[in-house]
Amino acid sequence: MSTAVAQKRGLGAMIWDYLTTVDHKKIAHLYLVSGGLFFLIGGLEAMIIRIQLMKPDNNFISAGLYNEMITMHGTTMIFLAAMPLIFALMNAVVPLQIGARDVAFPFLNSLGFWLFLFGGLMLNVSWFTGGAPDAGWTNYAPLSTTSPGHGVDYYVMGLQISGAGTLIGGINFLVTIVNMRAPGMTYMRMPLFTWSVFVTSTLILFAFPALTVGLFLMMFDRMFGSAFFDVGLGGNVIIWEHLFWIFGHPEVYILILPLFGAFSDIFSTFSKKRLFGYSAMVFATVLIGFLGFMVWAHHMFTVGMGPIANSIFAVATMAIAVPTGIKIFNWLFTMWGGQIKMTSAMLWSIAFIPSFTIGGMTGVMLAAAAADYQYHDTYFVVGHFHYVIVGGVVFGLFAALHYWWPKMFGKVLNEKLGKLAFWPFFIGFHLTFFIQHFLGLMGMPRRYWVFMEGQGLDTGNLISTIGAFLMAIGTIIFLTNVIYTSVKEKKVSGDPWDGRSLEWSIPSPPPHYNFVQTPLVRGLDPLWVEKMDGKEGMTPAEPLGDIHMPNASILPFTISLGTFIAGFGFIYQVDDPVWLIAVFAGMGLTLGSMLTRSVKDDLGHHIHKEDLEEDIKKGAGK
Amino acid sequence: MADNTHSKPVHQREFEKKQHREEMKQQVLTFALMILFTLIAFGMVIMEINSYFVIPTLIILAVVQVAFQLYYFMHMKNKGHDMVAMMMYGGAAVAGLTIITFVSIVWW
Amino acid sequence: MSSEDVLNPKQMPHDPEKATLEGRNKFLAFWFFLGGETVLFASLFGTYLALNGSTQGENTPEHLFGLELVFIMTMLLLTSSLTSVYAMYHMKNHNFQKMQLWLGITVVLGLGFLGMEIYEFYHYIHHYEFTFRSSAFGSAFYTLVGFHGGHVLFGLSWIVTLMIRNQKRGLNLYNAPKFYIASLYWHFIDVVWVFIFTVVYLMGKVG
Amino acid sequence: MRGWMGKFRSLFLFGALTMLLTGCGIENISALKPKGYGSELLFDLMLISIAIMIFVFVIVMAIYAFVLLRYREKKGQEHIVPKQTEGNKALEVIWTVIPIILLLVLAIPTVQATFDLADQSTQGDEGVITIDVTGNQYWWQFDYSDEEISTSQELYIPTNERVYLNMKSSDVIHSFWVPAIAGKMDTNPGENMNTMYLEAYEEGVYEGFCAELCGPSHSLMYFKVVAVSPDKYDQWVEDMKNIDPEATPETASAQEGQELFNNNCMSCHAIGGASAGVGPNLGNFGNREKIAGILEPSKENLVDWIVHPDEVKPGNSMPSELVTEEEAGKIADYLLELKHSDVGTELPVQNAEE
Repeated sequence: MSTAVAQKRGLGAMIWDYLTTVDHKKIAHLYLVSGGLFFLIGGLEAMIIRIQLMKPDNNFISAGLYNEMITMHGTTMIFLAAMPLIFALMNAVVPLQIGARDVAFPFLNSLGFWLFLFGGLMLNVSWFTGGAPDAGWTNYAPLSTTSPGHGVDYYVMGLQISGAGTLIGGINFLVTIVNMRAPGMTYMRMPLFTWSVFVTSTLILFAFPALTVGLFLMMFDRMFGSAFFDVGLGGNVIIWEHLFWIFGHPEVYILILPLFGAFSDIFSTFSKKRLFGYSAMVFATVLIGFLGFMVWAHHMFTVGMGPIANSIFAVATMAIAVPTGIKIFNWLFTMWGGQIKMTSAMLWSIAFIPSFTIGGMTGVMLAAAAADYQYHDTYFVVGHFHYVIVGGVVFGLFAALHYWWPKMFGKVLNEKLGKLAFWPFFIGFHLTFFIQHFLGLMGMPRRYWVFMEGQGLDTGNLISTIGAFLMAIGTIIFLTNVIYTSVKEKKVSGDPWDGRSLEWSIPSPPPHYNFVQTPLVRGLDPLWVEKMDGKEGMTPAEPLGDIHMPNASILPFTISLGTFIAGFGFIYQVDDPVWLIAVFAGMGLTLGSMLTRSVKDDLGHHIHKEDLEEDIKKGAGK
Repeated sequence: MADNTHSKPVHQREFEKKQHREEMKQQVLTFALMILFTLIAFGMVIMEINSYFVIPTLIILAVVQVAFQLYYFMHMKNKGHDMVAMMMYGGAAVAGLTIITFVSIVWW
Repeated sequence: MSSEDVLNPKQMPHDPEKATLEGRNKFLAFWFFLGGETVLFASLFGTYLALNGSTQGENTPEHLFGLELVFIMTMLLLTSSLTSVYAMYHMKNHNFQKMQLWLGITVVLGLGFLGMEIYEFYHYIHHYEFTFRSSAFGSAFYTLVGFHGGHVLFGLSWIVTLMIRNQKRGLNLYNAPKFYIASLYWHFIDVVWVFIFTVVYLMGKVG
Repeated sequence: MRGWMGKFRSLFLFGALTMLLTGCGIENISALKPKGYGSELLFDLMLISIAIMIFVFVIVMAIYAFVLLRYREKKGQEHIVPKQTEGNKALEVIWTVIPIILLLVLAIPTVQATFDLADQSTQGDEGVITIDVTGNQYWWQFDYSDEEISTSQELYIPTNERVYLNMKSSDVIHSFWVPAIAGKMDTNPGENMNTMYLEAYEEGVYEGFCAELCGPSHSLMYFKVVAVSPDKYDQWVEDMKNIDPEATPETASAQEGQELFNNNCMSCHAIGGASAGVGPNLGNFGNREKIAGILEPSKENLVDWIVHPDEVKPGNSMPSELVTEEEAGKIADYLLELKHSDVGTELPVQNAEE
């Protein structure tokens, strides 16, 4: 199939194209759109929470609905918004940064996406079928195992399905980075974003199985009468907490590390300097990933693990501040002596430094195990992790989207609107969350549906709610910008920022085979190296020849659809065994699709040299 | 890549076959040791030796057996398994931490 | 190398499973997957170790487990590991028929193991009324051993599918990695079983 | 100042911080106005960590501000290519080592405080009080097993004495938190029991919270810790031991209420004596600061609570409309007359002021 033919087709054909695509760039679009949609849903839930807490004794929503809101807000934002948006960036950028034509397993890439999407849909269907999960995003047993209705069942099945997708994605990127690098792209020449994706994928590989097991145990307890968390039959509820946090703490680093990588690329590009202390940065990234596995129990200081365990985990947690500090200083010194260009992407990155530093500082305070007896499960913690996740992850996503938008869509997001979106969001963010630290210490526990009059919490909560509205305004301006840009802005060249890494050496958006000829990498910041040598672009590492590309397939979609159907079967077979039909039908579809994939040879197709020459004439060679 | 798919000289093929046979011998030896370890493990339990001694020994025997599996049967000792070994060690480290946790601080 | 060459059984290199980029990707990805599986089983083992004292009555590990059956099961599975090594040995020597034969023996041994496991569960349930729901120990035991059993079942179906699919066309660069990782999977099942018979059965018997 | 950090308080930075933070929040609720051993220890630990963190933050912000002011690209400089520095060993060592030292400075008091708060050395000694705390959806039960007293919602303790709490839960996980006196500790179901201690410096009524999501009424699971002088505490114990559940109330309405209560409520509740089990023990109910932990103690509110418990505390297990409104009025008369001990009633309730 030549690219020229693919241009003009109807809507139906386009939908079919996206349903079956295995192209990492299109999968990035899918992740971006669905992650963005879930981000809006999660944001809406946040607004409802803040409206409820606007004044004391408020009755905007009922207590039960409030618990559903906080649960779904947390779950949605972590699993269905932040993770897929990061996967969107990974898909859009990593193969380009290492000079590859696609990821190692295009088929699995697509499967990972569809599993995530169906898992996410499953979770949100619960709103319409009698109540969403309501035991908090941490879903502690036995509150979750005894929660009436099917809400928690949706949590279990939805996360199990989307978690499988994430695990597949993680392995895929690991192999991609290990095996698919262009000639000369050694590990120590990889852009920091690619490095951080590598570490993140490792964390995914080791963290998600713990969640998988936890969810299985929860599923067995709720749907098949086992007794893991049933103290009456000798179960132990602390098992869930450990399994959840063995997964949950690395998850925090899974979220933040890729954006650390993105910030590194952005700071370096817009300061026109190579990253200060590159090897220290790589080392710090790896170290954060490593330590990330040793500290999960700091979420459980008040559970009663005893002073020895608490002390060990406290000190281990504090240690993470060191590599994080190294990163902050290296970013500052990357800008030191540079030519700082204040684009929107840079603005978000600049704003990230103080915000994240505050988040890190409160993190160290929380690490002091004893002091956590006061902080734990209060608004202090809420303030802390929003400083890290909004100030780090969300700022990072905005920065990275502004930075790579031209690479993904061929147009630079409007700079004026970009900056206009930034200010209300930034100010609103600090208004919302800074005050929450104090609210917590003044006696406001987390996950409170109402607070009482006369507890001195009125003003703080009102300020917090006002801030939330400002953040909503910022988000709306950003969405406006996306629409405005797609309608009004003009196409730009492949390298609008005077970039340094490989993705900027090819057209925007890239042709579906990315590189006409695999580039030869001659150093860190390979494109910059060539530019400094006065060259136009990369030197090819191979002669022009046929390119082998994978075939599109609908099977990832059907495999995921099968798990979706089976998920409903599992949930409702408790009420009526007839639903077992759905289990068998769904599993049949999934396993049948897998079998088809397994026995049907799929050797991909070739793009012929003549077509490539045709494309080069149209500018694909640059 | 393409070069090693073309037909090879006979002597090289013979050499490779010999190499495979050597490796196979090692693997059969490994298997024999694994069977032996299993027999010792079961034997100790059947003879009801003091459990303070038996439990650590059982665990050591199991770990050695597993190392045999990984390094000989699954070829982790061979070249080109650096990344593989790294990830398996990583997995083993997390696995170890998890198990230590569950036998120590999931208390009663 | 073009994709047509991949299906040509005549040109077999030394390491057919790693001769193509796709093969190398599969090889690496599968090992990484096993790294993740290690954590998965560790979580199950951890849960089992935390709960194996919660027996709620006389159905304790010591009371339930019989070592004879476990010993035979262990021998079957260990031997099947060796037979799959033989299969890979013949693959490297490009002897497809012998590879199929040894894989066949592996499958038979695996089926034997699975049958005995099913019998064991049946025995516990009907003889001792020891079920998945009777205590936290029961839940943990059936989940851990059952997960392993599920892996055995999946491994068997996988190997059988591969054998049938490729019976006519022989070994080539497209299916060699598939055979290779299926055998890796089979070894990993054995690795897990070594810990199961040690931690669950033998240590359960020691008490 | 009794805290081990007391000496340092006079230092300028700590003094300023203390002033700033103690300005926040309401007396007897806020963790920033410590009134007990635990909360004071933790407040000091907070101060140390905040001071270290502010120090770091100031340095980061100084570099940050300088870089942003000095190295912005100016008009006409677009083509200048800055020097591509690889790194700086000395600097990198500095910003690795200094944080490590700062963290060690923080880690030592952290570990000390952690062990200090886990200390149980005097538990079980002669005259040392241990109270069994049970978290329930959505109320707290306090059993004084040595004295055979059981109360709910209001925990009486003597001042300046270490009182141990053995904590567990009867259903889901709760967390016992009295910010003004001590930190918090989870109450777990099953056999996982936790122990912590309280030591209040001053008499007062301190607000307590449930700090672990436990269901719809999680945010309504308040309780009070009433700290009184040891003498008054002994008096309270004496009063509570002598509760006579059969005692005839004064008014006719209350007498009818007593009978209605005995017929309808006693299967779950108790008045005085040992723990009731399913529902709270209502001994000394008439002197409670709050009804159900949240409502002002008036007849109207109590009737509302008895007839429509689910509207007051969603998801709680008290049955709705078990009695009519009229009957509930009589029960309320009875319950509000249950004033078994005056101890603590003279203490001001902090919420009134603001």
